[in-house]
Amino acid sequence: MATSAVSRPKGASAPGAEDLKKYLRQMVLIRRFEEKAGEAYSLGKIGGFCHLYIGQEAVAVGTIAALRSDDYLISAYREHGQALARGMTPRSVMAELFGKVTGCSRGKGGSMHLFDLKLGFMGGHGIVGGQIPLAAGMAFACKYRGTDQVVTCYFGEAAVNIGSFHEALNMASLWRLPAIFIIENNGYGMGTAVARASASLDLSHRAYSYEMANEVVDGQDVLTVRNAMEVAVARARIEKKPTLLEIRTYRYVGHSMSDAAHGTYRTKEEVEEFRKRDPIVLLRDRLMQEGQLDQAGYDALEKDVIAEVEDAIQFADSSPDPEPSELFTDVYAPGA
Amino acid sequence: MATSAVSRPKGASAPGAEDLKKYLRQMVLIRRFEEKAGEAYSLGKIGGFCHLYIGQEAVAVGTIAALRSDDYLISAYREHGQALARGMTPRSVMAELFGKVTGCSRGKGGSMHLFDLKLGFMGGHGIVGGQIPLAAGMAFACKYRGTDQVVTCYFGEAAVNIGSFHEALNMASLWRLPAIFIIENNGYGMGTAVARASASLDLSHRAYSYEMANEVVDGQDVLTVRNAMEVAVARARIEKKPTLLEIRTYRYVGHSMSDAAHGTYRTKEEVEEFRKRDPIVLLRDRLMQEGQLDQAGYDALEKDVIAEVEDAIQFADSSPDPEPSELFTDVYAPGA
Amino acid sequence: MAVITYREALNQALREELQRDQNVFLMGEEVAEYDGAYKVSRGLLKEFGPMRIVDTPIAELGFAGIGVGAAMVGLRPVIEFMTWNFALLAIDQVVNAAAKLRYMSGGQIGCPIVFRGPGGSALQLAAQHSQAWESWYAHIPGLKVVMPGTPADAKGLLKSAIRDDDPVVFIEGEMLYNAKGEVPEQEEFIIPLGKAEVKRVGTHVTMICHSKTVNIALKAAEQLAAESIEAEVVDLRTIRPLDTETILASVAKTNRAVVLEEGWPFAGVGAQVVDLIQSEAFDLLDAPVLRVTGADVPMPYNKQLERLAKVDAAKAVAAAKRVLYLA
Amino acid sequence: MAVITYREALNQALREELQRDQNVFLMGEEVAEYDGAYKVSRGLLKEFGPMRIVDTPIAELGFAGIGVGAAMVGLRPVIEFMTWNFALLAIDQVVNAAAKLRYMSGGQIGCPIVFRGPGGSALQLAAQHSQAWESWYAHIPGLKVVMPGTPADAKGLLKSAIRDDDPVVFIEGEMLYNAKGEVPEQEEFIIPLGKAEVKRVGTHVTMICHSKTVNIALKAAEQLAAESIEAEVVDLRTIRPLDTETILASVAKTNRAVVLEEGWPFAGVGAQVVDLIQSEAFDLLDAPVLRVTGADVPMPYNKQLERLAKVDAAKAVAAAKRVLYLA
Ligand SMILES: Cc1ncc(C[n+]2csc(CCOP(=O)(O)OP(=O)(O)O)c2C)c(N)n1
Ligand SMILES: Cc1ncc(C[n+]2csc(CCOP(=O)(O)OP(=O)(O)O)c2C)c(N)n1
Ligand SMILES: [Mg+2]
Ligand SMILES: [Mg+2]
Repeated sequence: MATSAVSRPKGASAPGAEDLKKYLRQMVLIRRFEEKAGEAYSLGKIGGFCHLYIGQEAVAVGTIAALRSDDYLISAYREHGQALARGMTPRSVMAELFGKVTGCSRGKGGSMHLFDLKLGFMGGHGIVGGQIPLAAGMAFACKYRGTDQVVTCYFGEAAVNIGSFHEALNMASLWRLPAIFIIENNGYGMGTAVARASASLDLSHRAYSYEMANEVVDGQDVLTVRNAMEVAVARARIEKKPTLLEIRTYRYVGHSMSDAAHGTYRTKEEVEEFRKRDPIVLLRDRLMQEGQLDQAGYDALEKDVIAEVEDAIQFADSSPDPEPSELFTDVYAPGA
Repeated sequence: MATSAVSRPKGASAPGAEDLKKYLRQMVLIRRFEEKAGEAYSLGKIGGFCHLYIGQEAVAVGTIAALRSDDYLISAYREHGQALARGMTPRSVMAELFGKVTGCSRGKGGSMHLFDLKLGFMGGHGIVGGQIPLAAGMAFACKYRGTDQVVTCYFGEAAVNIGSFHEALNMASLWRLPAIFIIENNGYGMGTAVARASASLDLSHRAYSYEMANEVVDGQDVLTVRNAMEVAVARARIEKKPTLLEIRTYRYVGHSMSDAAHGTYRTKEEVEEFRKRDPIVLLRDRLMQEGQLDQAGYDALEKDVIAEVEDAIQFADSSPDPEPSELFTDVYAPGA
Repeated sequence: MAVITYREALNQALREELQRDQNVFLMGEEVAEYDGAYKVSRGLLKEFGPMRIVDTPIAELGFAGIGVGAAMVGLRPVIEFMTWNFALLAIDQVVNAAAKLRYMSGGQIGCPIVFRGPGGSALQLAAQHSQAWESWYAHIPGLKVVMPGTPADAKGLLKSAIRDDDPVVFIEGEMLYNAKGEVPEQEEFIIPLGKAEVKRVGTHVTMICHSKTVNIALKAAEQLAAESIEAEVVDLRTIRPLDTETILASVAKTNRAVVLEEGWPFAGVGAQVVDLIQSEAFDLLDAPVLRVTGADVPMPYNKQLERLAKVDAAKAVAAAKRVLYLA
Repeated sequence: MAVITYREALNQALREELQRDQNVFLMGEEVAEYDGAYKVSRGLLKEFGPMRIVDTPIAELGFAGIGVGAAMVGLRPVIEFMTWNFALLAIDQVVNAAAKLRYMSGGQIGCPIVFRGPGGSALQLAAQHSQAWESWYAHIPGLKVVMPGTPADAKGLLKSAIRDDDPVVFIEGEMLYNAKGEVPEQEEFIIPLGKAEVKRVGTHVTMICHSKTVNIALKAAEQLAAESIEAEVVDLRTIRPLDTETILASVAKTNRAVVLEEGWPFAGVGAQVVDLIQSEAFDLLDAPVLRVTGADVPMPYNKQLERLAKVDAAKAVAAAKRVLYLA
């Protein structure tokens, strides 16, 4: 299997300036949303585990830009970014983080378990690797029904060492399931650098064990991500073949709210170094250089985003908890 | 990682005629033993699941010929051949199949759970893939203690699709554990041909995911097997690196006693075709051609083996069952 | 009524539900070309083709998860575990995905899936292949656990399980596959989940059982009847949700109970039944409730030891006599 | 006696056993360079080096099996699960290998291994991360199950577990890591497995508890004492083997019992304790034994709902009053 070169599939239109601005806004929204979520966590408004997406915005935005509205997505516990990029409102996501009944999962799921069936956003899963077979199963359903939907599955690079990755990718390739498996390689699984967990650093090459197409993608450039994803989506939708994408990115913040951004397993300098290729700055500068955006335009965009996030916080804060009786609902189907 | 060419490690001596005759005798012993075990099963002397090794003899004999007496071995449920090749007596193995207290596991393990700690034969395991992490763990112990023992782990080709294979091989390579992982590729996992279960037919190539040395070996020629194994053993013992060997062989009989040799998932012709490269015949003919053995010598060898197997049957049949009180022993350590 | 085997009853249930609903498919090791390791799916590949009767690699965690994923988007998978022993490898997907999706998603995502296959011990399969897992699955909110003991129950309950909108753990008895019994022939023969059945009426002692222990209880009841002791045999059929009403009604009549199960004693299904009876019917009990379980050991291979380890009618009779203070 | 935290007590136990026996090593995710996800292994990498304090990839099935393999040839691994929820992926190695090797090998192969990590729920970790697994492991012959509720028990029991020649499932309380208590300072402070402890003496009702529910029971006992009800608090400490003597001796005195546990009700540890008491002490009981358990639902994320789902002193007090027919 050769790694396919990134070339735009026939019929796919190159993103225009408006698209790019949309991506920029989405990335800024995720960034500001996550910053606010971090604050709310410190204030005790959000509890449990909370894993922020700061630094990885281009992965969610770039990949989702290549999807259709009837496609399915599934992710791990670090999924706020993908949820927002998919179009879930900041209100419904923030309210979920606050545990409110207005949240996307009625306050019963929390940060790690965001769901929105209408948008095909199939969760937020907390067991490392657990969502990979689920993704293959949804892709199986697409094939079974003969639709041309595709399934996108996100997981961290540390998940490539767990059995479910192996089992699911083998079956996905064997059965030609329309799935795109995305390794979000942010360099670390908690405090463990890739090289301390994976016998081979070429994570995308694991696809060869399953004769699956694969590619390494620069995850800080949203357009590169989108391009690579378009190829993978076309392969799934038209050729009915899965792809493994290793998208290289970086998380600026700690693993979760209880983990420091640096100090234990990585240096401040390393984080600073990666921040130089910030996905938002890269796209903003590009748009500015191309004359598609000026400082005022960017400021307006940011202001708008901040207002939207602020509104989400207000909404979440003022929403009610679920009724006590909800403790016992949704264990089984209604009427069961 | 390049696949290493088969070359004899420095210091290893080429097997002489006496060695070859020993291998021949071991293979014949396994063959006759298994035939008798099959008979005893039909007579109701053996119960449960019973998986015969007929056709695969050269794998056990060739690999074990390259090992030292203080090395460890571990296998799946199709392990009679390896147990005998390792030097467990036909008496202790047959008595175990008969469920007798004189059996290697005191009649409590049966066909799938042969153990002999003194010979480093660490079982017979019934959950597909389960023994692979155990092997890595024993290799970890060898490394931990700083010995130069190595661990050999046998499993069927169908086990390469299960998570424990993936997890164990990654760690074995990452930590440079002295283990040799042996895929006994006999073409089928129960009724499933390799191509219906594995997305890639190059099973040895799965090692690349872990940057592990690997090789495909003709499993019907005991010398080829021994040569490949010697390289792998040296790599483990001296270089402290694991190897994945895919040894291609064939099982002549059904998966277990309840499965027909052919008819459902393979044809009689296919079985006949594979029988043409019988490991025993190959070695016997070679020894005869080289003038190391004549028909009379072979007949004597066979007679001797048959007597030994007959003795094992008598021994097993006349041995007592474990005492009823043994039901409750060995659940915990004595005195616990 | 036709007399068919438990295996045929399961096969009929699968065939009828596959015919009735395009969303139903069967997936597992050797279910298609091999007709099933225990031949439960005989003929189904031929009738429904390889998209609906799907052979898998040996990858329990993976294909269980694939089933759950398919169920999340509305298919109705039937996932066969060759035996429930191997499902230990897949248990994370059963417990952490299937059983929790509806709750975690605030009711959005259902999981209409059936996991099925043989459980418990057969003959001389030794420690790793002779285990009864019902108490584990019944511990988990979000799952239903069904264990038929007769061909009719096997058919009617499997049809219900496939139509159910929640994940169902359906544990068959490997030693029951050849058991014969009458099964109603009408197409819509359905037995609702969550309903126990009184398999024999009696007045002196209640014997509570499920799956393989149903026949053992009936045999014990016969032996007891020879001594003029009338045992009532309550077959739970569904372990979760437990039919507390039927159990308590029987105990209210007999004032004594014995609980049988194939599995190990500690925190088994029987412990829960005992808890139920003593907490809800304490004042009605004339004797402690006794349990008859498998021995608290890994299963030995040796035939004699295995026999000692298993529940049998003699042990059930002895327990019944003890609660009647006759021994 | 020093006052230290439960976390420090575990750390001391690990350090001392690592010092005492070269065969002991610690393996798990983030145990070395990160000092443990919950900092239980703080400083151990520095003291013992990377061969004995081993960080693993995320591969529970694999590294649990590696631990078992190392134990088969005589090492004494301590395998840390970051939480017991993730151990579901490894449960095949715990149940089908560790628990059965000695039996299947006819006594040849021992498995002196400790599997440890936090179990149960913490705060708002939602359904997949808030589960109590003790009844599952205690169901399995071949395993021992230990659940300390105080720093002293944590230290003394972990040392015993590491020295034990059989596989031990050692479940810590995530919410207990910061709990402080007196711990004897002598080097050889050891608490034998299989011994419950009366944590408070009383005469009116026995409250049986373990791990996190110990503090809840003690708090409830205090509240009851204010109403002149003297509850005896029995901390099981080891779930398997169960200290039946201590339980029965207490019930013989009080004639009434309440059993607390964090987990789900169906076939929980409490069901087994109820079974024990009613079968062995039926005639001594003045009331049914009642259970106080976690709600029978996946754990919700919302804080208020979570609070409702959990066991607390008020629920324990109410149950005690019910068995005293005071409510
Ligand atoms: C099976 C399992 N083991 C351990 C954990 C605890 N854990 C949560 S996140 C994590 C690290 C995952 O790293 P990676 O896959 O790279 O994703 P990232 O957090 O970097 O997005 C670990 C060990 C878990 N949730 N599931
Ligand atoms: C985890 C697991 N799943 C299923 C089985 C049932 N089973 C026993 S052997 C076998 C086929 C294994 O084939 P392979 O690995 O090629 O070994 P072979 O029998 O050919 O030696 C299966 C599916 C099992 N023992 N364990
Ligand atoms: Mg990562
Ligand atoms: Mg095979």
